[in-house]
Amino acid sequence: MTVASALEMALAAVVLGVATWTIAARETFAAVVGFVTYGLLLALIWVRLDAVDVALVEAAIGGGLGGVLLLGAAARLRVTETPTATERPSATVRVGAALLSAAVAAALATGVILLPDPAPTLAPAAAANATATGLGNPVTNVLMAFRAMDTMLEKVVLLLALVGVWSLAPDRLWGGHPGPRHRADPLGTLAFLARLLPPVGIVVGIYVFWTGKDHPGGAFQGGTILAAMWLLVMMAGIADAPQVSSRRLRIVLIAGPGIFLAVGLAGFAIGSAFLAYPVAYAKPLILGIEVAMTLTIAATLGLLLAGAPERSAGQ
Amino acid sequence: MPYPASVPGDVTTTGGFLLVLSVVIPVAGVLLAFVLGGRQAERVVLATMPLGLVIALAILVTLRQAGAPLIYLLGGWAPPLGVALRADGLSAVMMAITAVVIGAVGVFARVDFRTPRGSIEARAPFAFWILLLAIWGALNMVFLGGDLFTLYVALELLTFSAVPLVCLDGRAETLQAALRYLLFALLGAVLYLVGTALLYGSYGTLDIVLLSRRVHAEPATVVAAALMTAGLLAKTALFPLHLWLPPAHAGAPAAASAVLSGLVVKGSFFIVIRLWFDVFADLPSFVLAQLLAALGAAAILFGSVVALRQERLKLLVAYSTLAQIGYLFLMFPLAFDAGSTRLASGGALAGGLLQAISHAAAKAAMFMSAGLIYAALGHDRIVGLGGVGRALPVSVFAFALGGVALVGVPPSGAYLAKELLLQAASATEQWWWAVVIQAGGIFTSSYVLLVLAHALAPADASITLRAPVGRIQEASAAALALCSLLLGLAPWQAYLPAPDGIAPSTPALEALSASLWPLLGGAAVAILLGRKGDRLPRIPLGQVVAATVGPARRAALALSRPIERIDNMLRQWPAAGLSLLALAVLLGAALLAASR
Amino acid sequence: MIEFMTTVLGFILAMLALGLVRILRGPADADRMMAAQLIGTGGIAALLLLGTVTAVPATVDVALTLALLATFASIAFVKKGRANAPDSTGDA
Amino acid sequence: MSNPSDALGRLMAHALARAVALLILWLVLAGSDLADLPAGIVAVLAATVTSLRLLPVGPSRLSPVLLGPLALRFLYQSVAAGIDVAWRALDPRLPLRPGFVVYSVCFPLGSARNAFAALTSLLPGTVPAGDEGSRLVYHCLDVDQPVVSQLAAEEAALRHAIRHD
Amino acid sequence: MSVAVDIITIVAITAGAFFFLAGTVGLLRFPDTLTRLHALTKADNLGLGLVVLGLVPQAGSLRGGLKLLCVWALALLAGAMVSQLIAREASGQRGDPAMRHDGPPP
Amino acid sequence: MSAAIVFGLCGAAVAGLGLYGLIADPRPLRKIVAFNLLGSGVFMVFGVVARRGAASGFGGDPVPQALVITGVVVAFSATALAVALLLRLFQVTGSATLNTEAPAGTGTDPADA
Repeated sequence: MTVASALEMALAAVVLGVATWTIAARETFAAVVGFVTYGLLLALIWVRLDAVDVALVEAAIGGGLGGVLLLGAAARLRVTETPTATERPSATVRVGAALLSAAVAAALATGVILLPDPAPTLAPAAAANATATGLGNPVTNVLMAFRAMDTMLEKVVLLLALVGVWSLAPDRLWGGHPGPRHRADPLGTLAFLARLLPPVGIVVGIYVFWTGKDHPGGAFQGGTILAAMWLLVMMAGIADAPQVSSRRLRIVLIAGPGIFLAVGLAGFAIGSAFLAYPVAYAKPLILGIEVAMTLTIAATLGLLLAGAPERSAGQ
Repeated sequence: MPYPASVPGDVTTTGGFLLVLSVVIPVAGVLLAFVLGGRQAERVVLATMPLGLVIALAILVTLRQAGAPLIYLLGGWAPPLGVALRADGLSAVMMAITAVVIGAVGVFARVDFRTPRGSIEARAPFAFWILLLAIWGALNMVFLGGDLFTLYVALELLTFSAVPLVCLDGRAETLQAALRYLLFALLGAVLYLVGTALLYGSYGTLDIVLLSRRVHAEPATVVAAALMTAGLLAKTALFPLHLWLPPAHAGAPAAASAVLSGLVVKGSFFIVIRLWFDVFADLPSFVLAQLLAALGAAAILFGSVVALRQERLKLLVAYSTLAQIGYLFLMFPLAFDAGSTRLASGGALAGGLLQAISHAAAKAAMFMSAGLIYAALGHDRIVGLGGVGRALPVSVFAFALGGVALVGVPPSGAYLAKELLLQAASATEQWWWAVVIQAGGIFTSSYVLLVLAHALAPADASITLRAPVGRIQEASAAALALCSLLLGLAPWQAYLPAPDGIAPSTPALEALSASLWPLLGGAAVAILLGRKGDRLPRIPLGQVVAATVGPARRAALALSRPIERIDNMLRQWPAAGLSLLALAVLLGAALLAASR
Repeated sequence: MIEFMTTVLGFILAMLALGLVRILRGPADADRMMAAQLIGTGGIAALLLLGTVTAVPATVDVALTLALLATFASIAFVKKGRANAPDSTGDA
Repeated sequence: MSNPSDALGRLMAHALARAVALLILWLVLAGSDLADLPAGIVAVLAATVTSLRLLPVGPSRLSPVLLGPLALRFLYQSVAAGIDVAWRALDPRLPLRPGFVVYSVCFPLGSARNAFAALTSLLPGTVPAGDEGSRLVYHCLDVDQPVVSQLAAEEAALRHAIRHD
Repeated sequence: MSVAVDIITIVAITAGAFFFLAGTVGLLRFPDTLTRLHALTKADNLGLGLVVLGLVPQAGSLRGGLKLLCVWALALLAGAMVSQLIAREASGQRGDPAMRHDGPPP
Repeated sequence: MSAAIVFGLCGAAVAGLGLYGLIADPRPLRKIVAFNLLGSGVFMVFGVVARRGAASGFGGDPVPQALVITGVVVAFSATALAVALLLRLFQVTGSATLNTEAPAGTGTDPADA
């Protein structure tokens, strides 16, 4: 056994341990903390699997925004812990669930182990067609060119999730501000951090987006960082979440899929196909779409975490 | 096989652009409606509807002229690297019925989801119109997507647009129903996703046509098939994975219920068809087909009996959906071709799909009428429906028409579907499924008749309507019901595979009289099992019948009680979760055993 | 050098695993948060080492993202930790 | 302060200083390839504008000349702090005398004070754990250490580096 | 030259690992929340700093080295802020501090 | 054992844990967390598939990697929607249960709660 494979096993063991704790912990809050650390460690696995783009996503979502979302919910729902925990299913059910889950996991593991060797891959095809876009990052090529439809629909999924979250508002507060008004000492520590960090975060976020054309990174990763910065400013009470009725906000929220769609349709009209880019303009077009998508992702993620409208204007 | 074995190269065909438009136009509408908001959102959606209908029709026409599937390569990238959209006859007819139902629901919903005067924008209309359009776009993508991962994204799009519709009125029960729906649907989606991972790892593509050529029975493929199927069944709410369906479909606003029950569950059902008639066609599917149909039969039994025992009309209609979903799965064993040991596209498939289409229109009409009755009375207790027939004749008529179409009275689509399924049953010598098919018809007529008996009975006192009923709403419900009733007359041969032709074999009059038997049987079942008010509805000879059927009814009720109890148990979360996993394991074991 | 770094990486991983004990034991939520913070810092170090070992320079960007965002869970913790108090808007 | 053009000049100077710092950050991250520069300029502009909105130009600023020694000083302190806590943690006797110390700061509430708190959180054995009016409450690992005089020395060093215009 | 650089790397990274050890041991051994906080912030940041210091010569370019230092600086800033936030949270939960030593006014 | 197998087994095990939690824990928030675990286990399997497909100078097949990124975005949206639903349910009823037998809560007028 080499040092490297020992390391992999250790990493897998630690990750599995945290995952077990996340399921087994008695208190939800403790479980969620476990999940946050799980997200941090998962980034390591993705690097080890040579998928740095995914590692960036995992670091930004699993370790960052996902933690904020779940920790916040755990804190708010703490009073429901004891009553709901009493609905724990009987031992028979739990044993049955454990056995069946184990069976499914075992089947999955068998399937993975018995995957054919050499593995089929589209890496050569992706490499051969990379010239069509002029981008050096194969993952970006897949997301923005070869499977552009998935990426566009995924942005619509984000938008619909936001519509779903907003639709949970009470009727009379429609059009108001999402989430509670955060108040914090404007001269306190959190506010200080929220004044210092965002400029740095903006540079890093734009860098992560920009470098995604040739190196690991991209619109989603960069947008998540920007969203986190916005959220920090909101949580520190320095800026309020915008009203959901704001037209400007809504334009930002659809800019990504909108421009994607427009470019796609332009390819329809003048180019060869829907979502096809003329080779000469492929790179600037893709980057243009990604700029809009970064903004849209940042705004959407920030608002998804802020929640449903809870205050009417000015409250 | 719906797709021909040899795709003429991987090239965009003439008219392929229509496929893009049918997805892009609803999506663009969603974006535009989101930005404009308020009344403009409604206008955008309503303007999109005729456009979508025209495109759906254009696809039907082009497909017929071309005589081969329409293909569009997105971005010009051919699979496996790229993603293709493909429309065969199945996709085209599903898209057409979707356009029709969405259009009718849109007209219907204008009254309920109008932005109130004096406000620029209101919550429920804003969400409803956007989500309605999103459901449409997602469904079109499901019908056209040629790539399993694109289908995953489309399915999630469908779930995300359907869930908020459930709790649009914000009541606690509907919020709970929405959360249950969302979580169970997500569980199903993840199981589907893991299957795609294994398939990609095995074959290096997720394109349906390419996979259908490459797939063979290997352990990883079997695991993938079992997990994907189980996951999709959870999203389709096939018994016993139906815990989320009754509260979600009964609790949603009428217009939303119509879409959810009529269309949304068909999305995942359609992918099950794609999987087993194309992707996994080479896997040994005999046991699987029998198992799916057995679950379908159980769904018919449970759904119908529990429907009969409901106090509220919308819940009855929701449970009827459960039974009808079961009916859809009866086609699988009938499509099994013993010679090639695979599911063959033929009369059974055509029948199953036709049933899905008829149910889409009929069930949407029934939910719309139920919603109108609820709105007018302020309640929808079945025993309190007396006099509604007089007060709301068109609504009750629409309900009756939808019900009759569902039972399978000629010339309804359901009648044709039943004919095709029965033909397939006799051709494959599986008489037991013919029995189940007939029983399904009887059960369907039982709950339809139960409702009609109550609704047509005279009122105890003169009923006062809380609100006047919109003429246009009644008209759109009736139009949909009529559409379902006349579906049997449509030229299906061009789109659905049926070796012996699709026209019914028996003369019309004979068929009509034959279809009376289920109605009579249904009446008997309804009398035996239906919920009664303080007094019996005055059916002809009421007292005499009551005296004679008393003991029989007591016996039937004694039989129905365990069914209700089991249903209640299965609708608890852990039981449903266990059923899902057990089903996955069972499917996997059956496939593995057969492929040895 | 690669072996050495891999060994150190394993050692840091072991430290992180030990830190998990604090998540298990608590007792206060703050203790658990701190353990998560420890795993954040240790995870950054591990990532940097891993990036050097596997010669994937872009790993530094992952570490950068973690360093920027790993604090967010703790911020959410101090923000929402008081959400149950009558003044649910909290103050930190 | 009274002269508007003076104020504008100060604003510009601050903005420029911040922009330069952020540009250096960009160059470190993305490299100096000319093709990347447009994106860098956009990033730096956006970040500078945000920075000016979040942290308006105040009456004081850090002197770049004195910042170096300050940084070195705190670097040294944080190494000392790490060694201190490592020693305590690994000593079998666990030599701790934890407790709170209240320290009166002369920095007003705001950035300077926050910077002071942040820097002192890296000192050996102290973590700011609360405010009491003009005083900071520190939690200490060992209250027998000369915590207060140490804090006073740090405060003097920081005040030296912050120049009030 | 390269040997000297490698020695620097080995020494610095080993020292960094040592401080991670110390931080973890402190987190486990120290008696209460606030003392554990010290172990966490001080030892870990130093550990990370030393690991970064060890990796800088291996980075291959000035920019790579500076980028590593950026990571450390960010972690340091975040650690300093978060330790204060958690300390305030923890001491707030415990009510009045039990033991106080007032310093003289400056 | 290669990295692919180690992490493949790890992913399968994590998915199993997620399945168990999703079924057996009565608390909705825990179900949401378990769903996330389940999802990340599945993504890990995707990652293994990608890693096995390393070719043409790429450390992994970029197509499954891109699919994972899309999947993570979808899973995160789902989590956000589920959490929002759950919080709203709690706001309206004062409890957070999926158990239909439980009392439906205080039942304040939801549209104005």
